Parts: sequence; C-alpha cells; structure tokens
Amino acid sequence: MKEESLWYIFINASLINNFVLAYFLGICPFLGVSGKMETATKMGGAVTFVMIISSICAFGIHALLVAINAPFLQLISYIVVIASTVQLVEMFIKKMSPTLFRALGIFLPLITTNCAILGLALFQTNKGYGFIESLVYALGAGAGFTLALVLIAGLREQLDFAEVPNVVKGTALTLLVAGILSLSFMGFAGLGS
Amino acid sequence: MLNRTLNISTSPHITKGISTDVIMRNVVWALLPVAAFAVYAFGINALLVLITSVISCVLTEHYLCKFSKKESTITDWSAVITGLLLGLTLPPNFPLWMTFVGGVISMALGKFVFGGLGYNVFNPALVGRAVLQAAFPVAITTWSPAFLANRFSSISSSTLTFPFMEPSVDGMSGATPLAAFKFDQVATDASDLALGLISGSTGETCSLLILLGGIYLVARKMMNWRIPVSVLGTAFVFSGILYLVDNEVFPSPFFMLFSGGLMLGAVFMATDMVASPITPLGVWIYGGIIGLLVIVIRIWGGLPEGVMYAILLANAISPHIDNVIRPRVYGTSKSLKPS
Amino acid sequence: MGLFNFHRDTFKHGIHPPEQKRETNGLPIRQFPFAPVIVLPMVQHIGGPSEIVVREGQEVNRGQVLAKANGYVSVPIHAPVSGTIRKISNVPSISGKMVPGIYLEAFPSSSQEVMEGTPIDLDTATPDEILKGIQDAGIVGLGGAAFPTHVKLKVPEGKNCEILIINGIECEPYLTTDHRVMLEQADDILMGIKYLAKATGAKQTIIGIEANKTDAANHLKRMISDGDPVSVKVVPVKYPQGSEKMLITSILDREVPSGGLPIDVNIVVVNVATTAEIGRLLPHGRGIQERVITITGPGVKKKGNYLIPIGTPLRYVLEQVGVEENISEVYMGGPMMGVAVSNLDISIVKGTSGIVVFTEKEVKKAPKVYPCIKCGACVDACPIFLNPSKLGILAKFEAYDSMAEDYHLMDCFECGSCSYVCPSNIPLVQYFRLSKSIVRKRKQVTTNAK
Amino acid sequence: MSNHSENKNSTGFFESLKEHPSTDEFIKGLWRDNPVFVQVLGMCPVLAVSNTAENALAMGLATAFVLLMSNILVSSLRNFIPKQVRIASYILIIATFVTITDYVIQAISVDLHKSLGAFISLIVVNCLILSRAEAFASKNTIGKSILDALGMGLGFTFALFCLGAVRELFGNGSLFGLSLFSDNFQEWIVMILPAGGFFTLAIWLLIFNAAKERKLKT
Amino acid sequence: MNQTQTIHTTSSVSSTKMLQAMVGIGIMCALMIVLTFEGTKSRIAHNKAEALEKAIFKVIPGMVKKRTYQLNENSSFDTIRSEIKDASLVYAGYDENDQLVGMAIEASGIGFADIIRILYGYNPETQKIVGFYVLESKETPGLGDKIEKDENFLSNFSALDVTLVEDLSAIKNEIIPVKQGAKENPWEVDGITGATISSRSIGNILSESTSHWVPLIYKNRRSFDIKK
Ligand SMILES: Cc1cc2nc3c(=O)[nH]c(=O)nc-3n(C[C@H](O)[C@@H](O)[C@H](O)COP(=O)(O)O)c2cc1C
Ligand SMILES: Cc1cc2nc3c(=O)[nH]c(=O)nc-3n(C[C@H](O)[C@H](O)[C@H](O)COP(=O)(O)O)c2cc1C
Ligand SMILES: Cc1cc2nc3c(=O)[nH]c(=O)nc-3n(C[C@H](O)[C@H](O)[C@H](O)COP(=O)(O)O)c2cc1C
Ligand SMILES: Cc1cc2nc3c(=O)[nH]c(=O)nc-3n(C[C@H](O)[C@H](O)[C@H](O)CO)c2cc1C
Ligand code: SF4
Ligand code: SF4
Ligand code: SF4
Ligand code: SF4
Ligand code: FES
Repeated sequence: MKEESLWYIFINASLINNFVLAYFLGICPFLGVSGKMETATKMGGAVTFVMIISSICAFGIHALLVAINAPFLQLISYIVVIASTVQLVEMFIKKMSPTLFRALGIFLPLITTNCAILGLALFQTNKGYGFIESLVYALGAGAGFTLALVLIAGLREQLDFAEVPNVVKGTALTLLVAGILSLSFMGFAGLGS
Repeated sequence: MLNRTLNISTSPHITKGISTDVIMRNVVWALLPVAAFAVYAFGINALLVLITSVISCVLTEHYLCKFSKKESTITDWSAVITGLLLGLTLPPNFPLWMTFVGGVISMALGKFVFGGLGYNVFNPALVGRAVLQAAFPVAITTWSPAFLANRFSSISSSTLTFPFMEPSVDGMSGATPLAAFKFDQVATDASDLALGLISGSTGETCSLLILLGGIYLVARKMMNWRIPVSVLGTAFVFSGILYLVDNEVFPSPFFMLFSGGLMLGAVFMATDMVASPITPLGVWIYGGIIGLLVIVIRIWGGLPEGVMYAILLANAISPHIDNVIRPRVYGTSKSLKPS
Repeated sequence: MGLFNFHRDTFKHGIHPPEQKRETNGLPIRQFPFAPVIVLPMVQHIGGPSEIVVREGQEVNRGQVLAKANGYVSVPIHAPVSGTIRKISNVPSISGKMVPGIYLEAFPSSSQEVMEGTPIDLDTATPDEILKGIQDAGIVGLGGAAFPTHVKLKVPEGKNCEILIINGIECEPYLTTDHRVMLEQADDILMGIKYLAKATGAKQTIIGIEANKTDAANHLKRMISDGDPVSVKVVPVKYPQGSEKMLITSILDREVPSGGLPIDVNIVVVNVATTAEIGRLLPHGRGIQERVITITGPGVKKKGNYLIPIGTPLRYVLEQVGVEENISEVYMGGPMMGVAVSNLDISIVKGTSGIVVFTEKEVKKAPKVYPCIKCGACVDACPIFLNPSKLGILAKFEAYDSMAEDYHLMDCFECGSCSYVCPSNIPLVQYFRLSKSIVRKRKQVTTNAK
Repeated sequence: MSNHSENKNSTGFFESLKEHPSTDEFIKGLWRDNPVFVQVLGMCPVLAVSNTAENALAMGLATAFVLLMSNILVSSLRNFIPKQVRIASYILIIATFVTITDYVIQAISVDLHKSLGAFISLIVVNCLILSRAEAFASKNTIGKSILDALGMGLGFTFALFCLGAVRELFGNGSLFGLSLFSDNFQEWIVMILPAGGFFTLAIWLLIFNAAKERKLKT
Repeated sequence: MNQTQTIHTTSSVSSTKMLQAMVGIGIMCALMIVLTFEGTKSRIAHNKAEALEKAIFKVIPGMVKKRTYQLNENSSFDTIRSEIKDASLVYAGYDENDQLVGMAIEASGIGFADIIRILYGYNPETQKIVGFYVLESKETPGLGDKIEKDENFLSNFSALDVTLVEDLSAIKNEIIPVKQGAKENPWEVDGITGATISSRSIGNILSESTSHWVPLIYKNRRSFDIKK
C-alpha cells in the first residue's frame, strides 16, 4: 500500500483541503480577525504554532490511550491537555521572549479551544499519521490557515474602500469572498496525484 | 461677450480625452473578431451562447442598479465585456439557461456585491465561470468539435435544454487538446491550435485573432502590455524548461501557449485592470504568478486547464502585491513600509 | 518604467499634452496700452501683504513705491503708471476673496518716464546688498509661484549653493512668455545671471530649455561669452519638466528630498523671466512695473505676447485683445496649473504668466466621472511616483490620515498629470488639494493642542 | 427582556408570547437572537455539515442535546463551582456530553456517524455552548436554563436546517433524500461543495440584513 | 474565552474548594462516560462489524463466512481473531462448503479531492478481481462519486484480469486505466467521462495494490483453506 508522501500531506492540508476554505474549521477567528492584514498575519502565526503543539500532544495522548485501551477518554484528554500545554507554552514564551509574546500572546487564549486546533488533532488521529507525518500535517494546516486568512485580509482591506451595498456589508461580504476564494482553491485539486 | 457668466473648473483644464467608456467600447471591438470566428467555427450554438451571456449580464447590471436605486451603469459598456468574455469561455453548446445563470452570477456575485465597476476584487466573468464550473462540471466540459457540417443549420438539443434540466449529450463530443494531452498523451499540432482548428470553449480556439485584438488595444494604450507578456512569457519559459528536462513527459511550450484558455485569459482576462495590481513591477509579478500557476495546475494538478483558477488566485493576491510593491517616492530614500 | 530604462536627460513619468504654442511663439513682445484705472492688490506674492505708504488723492510717479515690504518675506509694490491714487480699499483677487488694494488712475497723456532708485553695482555690491536690491525691486518668482526671490536666494547657514539653474522650460501648453523673453531679453538674462551667481555664490549656471525652443537655446548659446560659467541644457519636451524638482533631476540627476528644497541638494532654481527682470532692474535700482504675458487660447482674437503693466484689470486686457462670442472659461496661467477666474474685475499680478481663454468647444460639459478602474495611467504619469489612484479612493472615503501617513500625500505638488490622464475623469488634484489643506489643518490643531 | 414589549400596536402572536418572560427565554433564541443568523456563533458545523437537510438536522439536534444537558448541569452546579475553575469545569462537562453523544450516534447508525465525521466531536469547542453556559446557565435557575437551551438549540437547529435544506434542494434536487423534481433535474453541485456553504450562509445573512434594514426604515 | 486569567488568578482562599469541585465534576463525568461507553460498546462493535462484513460481502460474491488474516514477516499469513486495525490485514471469504471464494483487500491512494480508500475482492482460483467497494472518498458528489455508483464503471470489476506470470513473481499485465469506451483487454479499467481523474485513481490504486498483494496471496493460497 502506497504511503502518502510528506509533500502530498503538506499540499493537501494547505491547498487542496484547506482547513478554512474546504473544511470550514476555524471560521470564528477567520471572520473575526481577517479585517486587518497585521492581525491576520499574527493570528496565522499563532494558529500554526498552536497546531504544531497540539499535533504533538495529540500524537502522545493517542499512543497512551491505545496503550491503556481507553478510547473513550480521547476527546476529553485532547481538549484538556492541549489547552493546558498551550497555556504552559504561553507562560514560557512570556518569560523567554516578551516580543514574541506581544506578537502572538493575545491570540493564544482565543484559539486554544478552537475547532481548527481540535479538528487537526482528531483528523491526524483518524488518518493514522505517524509522528513526522503529523507534524507536517500540522504545518500544512497552519500554513493553509494563514494563507487563507492573509488573502482574505488583503481583500477585505481593499473592500473597506469600496462602495459595497449596505445589505452586503459585514459578515456576508466576508463569506462571499471566502466562497469565491474557496472556488479558486479548487484549482489545486488533484495536485500531486 | 465679457458679460457672460464664466464657468469655473479646477485645473487641469485639459484632459487626454480617452474616457472609461471609450476604453470599454474598444475592448468590445477587439473582442468582436474573436467572437465572429467563434460563430464561424461553432455555428449557431455559439452565437446563441454569446448573445445570451451578453444579454444576461447587461440585464442583470441594469436591474441591480435599479434595485439599489442607482443610475443604470450599463452605458459604460463594461457589462458587455463581461458578457462577451463569459460567453467566450463557455463550451459552444452550453445550455442557454446555464449561460444565463452564469451571467447573473458574474454581475451579481462578481461585481455588484463589491460595489460595481472598479471595486470588484475578482474578475467578474471568471467568478461567473468558476461558479458554473463548480455547479455544472459535466456540462461545462462537454465540448463539440469545430467546423461541423451542419453547424449553421441545426441547434444542438443541449443548447436548448429546458431551464433547470440536465442537458442531454448529443453523442457528438470532442476532447480538447489539453484533455487529450493530459489523459491520453496525444499532442495536437501547434499550427492547428493557433488557427483554431480544434474543439474547446467558444473563444479559445483562434489564438491569432485574440493576439490581434490585444495588439490593437495595446497600440491604443488601452491595455497594459506587461500583463500578457509576463503571463505568456512565464508560461512559455517554465514549460520550456520542463520540456527541455524531459520532452517525453512534458508538452512543448508552444502547445502550452496556444492550447486551452491561456491566450484568451492572458490577453483579455488577466488584463482586467480592476482586479490586477497597479504598479508596473507589481504587474510583472502578477503576470508571473498566473503563468506559473497555469503550468503547475496543467501539469501536476488534477484538472486539464487552470487559467481561470490561476487568474482568480492572482486576483486575490493583487491587493498584497500593491501593498508590498510601492515605488520609491521621489525624494525619499525608501518607500514607506507597507502597513 | 519597465525593464529597460534609457532615460537620460529627463525625469521619469510625466505626460505629453498637446503643446499649442505655434500661434504665439513667433510673435514678438508688444507693449500693452495703459488701462484708465489700474487695480493693485497688496497680496501678489507669498508672504506678508505689502504695507501701503500712499494716501488717497496722492499723485504718484511711475516706479514710485506705493507699498513697502512688510517683513522679510514680503516685497514692495511700485506704481506701474504715473497717476492719482483714487481709492484705497479692498479689491477682488483671484482667490475670490477681497484683499486690501489700491485704485490708481493713470494720467492720460503722461510720458511715463520711469523713476530710478539706487543702482546696485554688480562689481562692488555684496551678496546681501544684491538680495536687498532684489527685494527693493519688488521681485517675486515670475514662474508662477510668486515667492519672494530674495528669500529663496538666501542660502541658509551651513548650506552651499553650487549650481544655479535658470528655468526656461515653460512646459505649460499654450504659454510662450519665457520663450519670447529668452529670444528678446538675452542680455538682461545674462546680466541677471551674474547678479544671481554673485548673490548665491554659485560656481556654475545652467539654463534649462525644452527641446521645442531650440531657437531660444541657440540664441542664448551665441550670446554667452566664452569663459562664462554659464551653459545651456536642452531637455526633452515633457510636462512638468518646468517644475524645479523635475528639472533638477533632468539636468543633474539629483533628487530634492521629500519635504526639502533645492538648496538641500546645493541648487537654486530661478525662472528666466525673473532673471531677466533682475538683470534689467537692478543696474538702475528700479522696481518691477510690468511683465510679459502670453494671451492666447481659442477664445482670443488677437493672440500674442504682451508687456502688460501689473494691475491692469483682466476685463480691460480681454477687451483690448478681443474675445470670441462663446467663451466659457478664462485661466490665469496655463491650462494645466492655471486657475479659472470667475470675475473679470481682478487684475494682472506679478505671478501671472499667461491668460488662456477657452470657448465652449474646449470645455467639455461636465465630463462623466466613473469610479476608478485602477488602470494605472495616473501611476504611470505621476512624476513623484505617488499612487494617485489609491490616494483618490482614500480621499473619496475621507481617510486623510492614511493618505498622509501611508501614501505620501504631502509630496504631491499638484501638477495635475494624474487628472490629465485619468479616463474616469476623477478630479484627483482637486481631491489632493482639499486633502492637503485638511491634513495641514489637523496638524495645526494637534500642534496647537500641545 | 421585557423591554421589547413596548412594541404596542402590533400585538401579533409572537409579541404576545414575548410578554411572558419565560416564553421569551425560549423565543429569543429561535429568531431575535438566533445564534447563527444574528450572533454568528458556531459557524463551523453550520457550514460543514449542512450539505444535506438530514445531516444538518442531526447535527443541530446533537448540538441542542449537548447544549441542553450542559446547561442543566452547569445551572444546577452553579453554586458549587468556584469562579476560578468554572470555564475548565464547563469544558469538562461539555466534553463529557459530546463523548456521550458521539457514542450514542455510533450506536444508532454508523452511516450517520460517518457523514457527520469529526464534527460531532467538534461540538466541544462550539462557541455557542460555552457562551450559553457562561453567559446564561451559570447565572440562572435550572428552569430558565432549560428554556434558554431549548430556544438556542432549536434556533441553531433551525438555522442549520435552513442551510441544509437549500443546499440539498439545489445541490441534489431532494429534501431528506426524497427527490422533489423530475429525473432530469440538473443538480447545482456547487451547492454541496464548500463554496456553496459560504454562499448559502451569506445569502441567508443578506436576507436577514435586508429584513432588518426594511424594519429600520418603516 | 478567558479561562487563562481565571486559572492564573487563583486566590488561595478556596483552593481546596476548587480541588473538590474539579475532582467532583471529574468523577461524575468519568462515570457518565464510562457508563455510556459500556452501554453502547457491544452495539457499536456490532454495527461496525456489520458494516465491514457488508463491504466484504459486496466484493466477494457468494461468500457466507469470513476469516481475517495478517501478513507476517516471512511473507505468509496467520489467522487472527481480534480485529485490530492494520494495513497488513486481508479477509478470506468462504461459501457454504467452506470453500475459499475470494480474498478481500483494502487499498488506498490519492484521488481528486483527498485520499480514496477502497476494498476489492480477488479470486485466486480464477486469478481475477471479482468485486469492488469504496470505503471512503471525498470525491465531488455527482461527479467523482460516480466511482461508487456508475454501473458501467462498476462492471469493470466483475472480472478484471490479474493473472500472474509463470514464475508467480509478478502480474502478467498490470491493471491500467483507459478512457471511457476504450477498454479492449481484460486487464483495463474503463474510465468515466467527467470523472476521469477519480476513475483513473481507482485504476492506479488497484494496479499498485494488486502487484503487491496478488503474488503473495496466490503463493500462499493453500494457507487460507479451512482444514476440515
Ligand atoms: C480564459 C479561460 C480560462 C479557463 N479556465 C479554465 C480553468 O481554470 N479550468 C478549466 O477546467 N477550464 C478552463 N477553461 C476552459 C478550458 O480551457 C477548457 O476549454 C479546457 O480545454 C479544459 O477542458 P477539459 O476540462 O474538458 O479538459 C478556461 C477557458 C478560458 C477561455
Ligand atoms: C508642475 C509645475 C510646473 C512648473 N513649470 C514651470 C515652468 O514651466 N517654468 C518655470 O519657470 N517654472 C515652473 N514651475 C515653477 C518651478 O518649480 C520653480 O518654482 C520656478 O522655476 C522657480 O523660479 P521662480 O521662483 O523664479 O519662479 C513649475 C512648478 C510646478 C509645480
Ligand atoms: C467542481 C468540480 C469538481 C470536480 N470533481 C471531480 C471529481 O470528483 N473527480 C474527477 O475525476 N474529476 C473532477 N473534476 C474534474 C473535471 O470534471 C475534469 O475536467 C474531468 O475529470 C476531466 O474528465 P473528461 O476528460 O472526461 O472531461 C471536477 C471538476 C470540477 C470543476
Ligand atoms: C483590457 C480589459 C480587459 C477586461 N477584462 C475583463 C474580464 O476579463 N472580465 C470582466 O468581467 N471584465 C473585463 N473588463 C471590463 C471591466 O474592467 C470589468 O467589467 C470590471 O472588472 C468591472 O468592474 C476588461 C476591461 C479591459 C479594459
Ligand atoms: S498632481 Fe500630485 S499626484 Fe497627481 S501627478 Fe502631480 S504630483 Fe502626482
Ligand atoms: S487614472 Fe483614474 S481610473 Fe486610472 S487608476 Fe488613476 S484614478 Fe483610477
Ligand atoms: S465550535 Fe468549531 S467545531 Fe464547533 S463550531 Fe465553532 S468552531 Fe467549530
Ligand atoms: S467562543 Fe470565544 S472565539 Fe468563539 S465566538 Fe465566543 S468568544 Fe469568540
Ligand atoms: S465555529 Fe468558531 S472557529 Fe469554528
């Protein structure tokens, strides 16, 4: 049986099955912070970062749960462990690099229990990825999330200065742009096959 | 004489005199030969598709303006361009009801929601086509061959499909050169491609006429020549390198250039200035991205053609290009950092 | 500008409006008759208004000082004609506002001898004496800005003027004033250069002339005596070549820093007509009373280059040259930067370089304004490399702060190239003028608050 | 909440219900404070599993169930849970009910579980549930919390159904798997694709916006 | 979502109370989960087994009974009883007379939208693929998902030739996908117009998987016999 190449895992998670545009994960932060380029970039960085952490956590927890044969604890332990690890890391960053903390810090509490993060953990477990594969998957998902966020932010900044009809303004416009972007990302389908 | 009330206006008091509606009208003139060849090659079906899409775009624009209590903007001719280009990217015997839906989507979703002319962040015609392609993928990849003997006498039954119904397949269908290459490794002769002796979308067959239209617009300074040059150049160079690496696997760069929608896309659709960057350097980058994406999607992607997706993706990137690429302002040591 | 850039003798971007100079560039300068009443506003220059030193009913001689400079950044005003001060009251000005001024009734058949003052001797005068002489002569920039020339010529401490550039470009369509001055007043120009060089300490002088005035260039070249550190540089025809920033770039490939002045790159730029005036007036200690003005445009019957007394009412000028039935707009200055006047009772001032009259045919009936289609024509035209498209959109949405902070609004010098090329007929320069004044006001408010 | 009763002349059915404070807890979630259309909460499942009416309804009911149970538990324990650990306990409680729901659905039908996928588990992080626990249940009596959960849960289900029905109708020509049109109906595949989710939700929001604007004008 | 602050601003006053609360809730939750898990366990296991069985029945016509085998290190097969999820499992199907009627093998590969997982049946007697079933795919509904429904496409797999070469080391003619209507040989997979990519993926997945498994299974075909 052919293994998926790491390259394909990355492309798949970032472009073909983009977490935001194809899986609808992380829509809340997506709608919330995609208005400004600067926050979008930072949020993207923070999400990628947390995804990597949660991917590592999930890998470890899953191995443990298989060992003690307690699959029913999966969801609870994922969410608890991921949330607390992110908090530990947050405190660690706060100590080690105040600049990095200032850049990403305010976003971390917002996303620890976000569905994109938990979704990543669940998907990688479902797909049965190994450690390296999980990491690449997390990296791809984070990159894809950031890409989608940053693209939308640029478009929204431009649309701040457009004569958008009143009824369309706001969330509806963002969703429409996201829809068109989602269609455009369909061009990547089948890449790597 | 000296007792007349004088007008006052602000300087400058003279202008170059080419106004937006003139530009748009000229784009229509430049597209007409392409459309005419399409009708010649595909017959009455193509004519109906083109007419339907233009009517649908213009009507939609008119009624949307009316609905939002604005003055109708159809006099600026841009809706006609959108309609023509949408029609030209559709298969010749595409059902008319779908064509009409495409026109409505182009104008409503591609243009109106963003605030109309000048504000759309994506190319409206391609938004329409992208939605059609995702909605009706089978109908939009059902091609009829060019130069059928009865093309002027009979209307295909799929063209006249009853609204909301599935078109029937007439039994006559041709594979496009790109699909033939991708799935069967059959390359089509480049000269046949250039002259349009192939099947494909209504407007993508005769590259020479498309180029002529482009040259006319460039000569009249109504189009940014850098865009087609960079798109086609990048696509040519990139596919040329691949071809040199392995000419068994990769098609020749000429085949790449003249097949599919690349020519029409590069000359008439990537050049829609509204959704492309504004600075010369930005435009080179934009064109380069389109060229690269087209080749990547065509060669490594699942779909045989990627011009539409490449242009839409580049449209999405262009605000960033404009944000990053800012010419150094006269008398400053560096341009302000992009915010 | 693309990949290949062979620009040598000129700046990048800019536009090529039709020149329209044929009809007047061959016509010699002619003296204009005196108007029965001359109206002299006290605000003819940038800086403090001149202070009136005469009273109503007083008889004055041509060349006599009527108003003295009010501070350093100000100049005196001289009587352009012998006559009687009829009234001292507010007079209309081009801005539409009423400003303090003098009504001077000319003596009907006066000889119009010109009064002489203290001559400034080129050989013995110190630079400061020359500057004082220039101020006393009432000279301001005749290139259009009307900034007191002596202020500009004063090289600030710690700076140094290497090169003097004489601006004979006249890139505005229709205008031929400087062209005729260069052909007919070469001696005055060369004399003026000597004064200027001495005043600024410049080692070298370059006269910049556009390629459509090669006759003037050749004439000046012939007139320059060997060994003089003066040269003539012919540069390509392009608007706004005449702007000092562009001219400095074209000739010397230097860039005036944003927010700075030519002296920051060791250069001073003076218009040819200003130079000629200095060369003519200083040796006699006279004051400026008249200037060369091109009166042209499709609405004018007797087009030409006229020597017109300052203060001549516009109505009188137009009556003398005759205008067509269907005139529509009258501009003080050229069609690119000139101001449309609404009131013919305003008068010719020192800064007036031309009068252009358009008929209904040239003035399009309110061209339809479309939204910006991001065609980039304005970006390709702006000689300062701004992004007028973005600035225009921001102005429309009143994002003035972003215009100034992110998009260099304050560097726009209102040349109008962007509006000229815009196919959507967006009044870009007008937007920018307004935005700049709002930004300035806001800045003032914040500094005041501090 | 009763400040809405100032709406005098139009005492329709809904208005008369609003007069009654406890019915208001229920009604508000259905329409006025609809979690999806008005508060824009919990968008992910709304978009992801609304490609058929059946999935949408199942997901909506599952969410409503978790919401109801966690509201009950949170509100009954509200005096027992210290402030500092309340969010952690809420998450624990919610996660428990989600796990339970997950197993129950698996026990009912493997196929349904397959088509809802990981989104059942993702109910844990649904903003809606946590925000109701925090904003309502922790401060109100069990009775009110139940009404609130029912209203919000049904409002959520209703919104999901609105999306799912439209998407299935266009995308598949059917409703709950029953074909509604003739055999030749052309499906609009885009509607079942992710982009269709974005578009459909946007259009519902447009409709809500337009209705609101209309109301403001009159 | 401000549990960060709340957790860190712990006041010393109530730390025992907090502990009590958390432990209490934890125990309660654990209890509920375990109860549900135990209560639904057999039902879920049954459901899953039924689903798998159904799939295997679909790909091995005529089977009534199955056994699971695992590939071991020395390239032969062991019977196993407990169902662990592993890539090295194959299922043997038998008819009423305990006669081997086919093997069911899982395979996966990259499709148009994501990974496609399939199950196919192989009959060592006839050396043919005898059945095919899609376990999981995200292909476009109405288009790519024709690989699950299209009659013409599915008929490819009633007798797809995978005969081995003489020395049993490899398949004589590897399976290849061709475009719709172009099938000429018994080892070709006829594609679907409009879903060329998905249908080709199936061909490729089969081709790859069969070249791995078919020689192995064929060589060991005797080890699947039920000893009477
Ligand atoms: C400007 C333009 C852009 C197009 N973009 C796409 C595209 O992105 N994807 C696509 O499948 N077809 C696109 N088409 C249509 C294709 O070129 C089509 O004719 C092509 O040959 C693919 O056909 P197939 O999908 O049957 O192989 C486009 C056509 C034009 C004129
Ligand atoms: C757009 C623009 C165009 C100008 N064109 C001319 C010109 O053609 N001739 C000229 O003498 N000055 C022109 N100027 C003014 C010059 O920049 C400069 O102020 C002048 O040459 C200085 O000389 P002055 O102070 O003696 O007038 C222009 C300025 C601007 C902003
Ligand atoms: C929205 C959309 C979804 C598609 N989904 C699939 C798919 O699931 N499987 C597939 O093989 N091709 C899919 N395609 C690809 C096109 O249908 C492609 O043109 C086709 O596979 C080429 O086959 P043909 O050569 O028979 O036309 C999709 C295309 C679009 C636009
Ligand atoms: C050179 C040129 C190319 C254009 N290409 C397109 C196009 O591809 N699609 C389209 O909808 N409109 C096109 N237009 C028309 C117009 O720019 C378009 O309707 C605007 O995007 C609407 O805001 C084009 C116009 C010009 C001048
Ligand atoms: S007016 Fe200002 S923005 Fe426009 S071209 Fe001139 S300098 Fe540039
Ligand atoms: S020239 Fe006018 S239409 Fe073109 S980009 Fe500039 S402002 Fe926009
Ligand atoms: S909570 Fe997520 S899974 Fe649930 S809807 Fe919100 S973001 Fe998603
Ligand atoms: S739960 Fe948190 S992230 Fe989600 S909507 Fe509420 S506040 Fe925002
Ligand atoms: S619903 Fe909130 S991020 Fe997904």
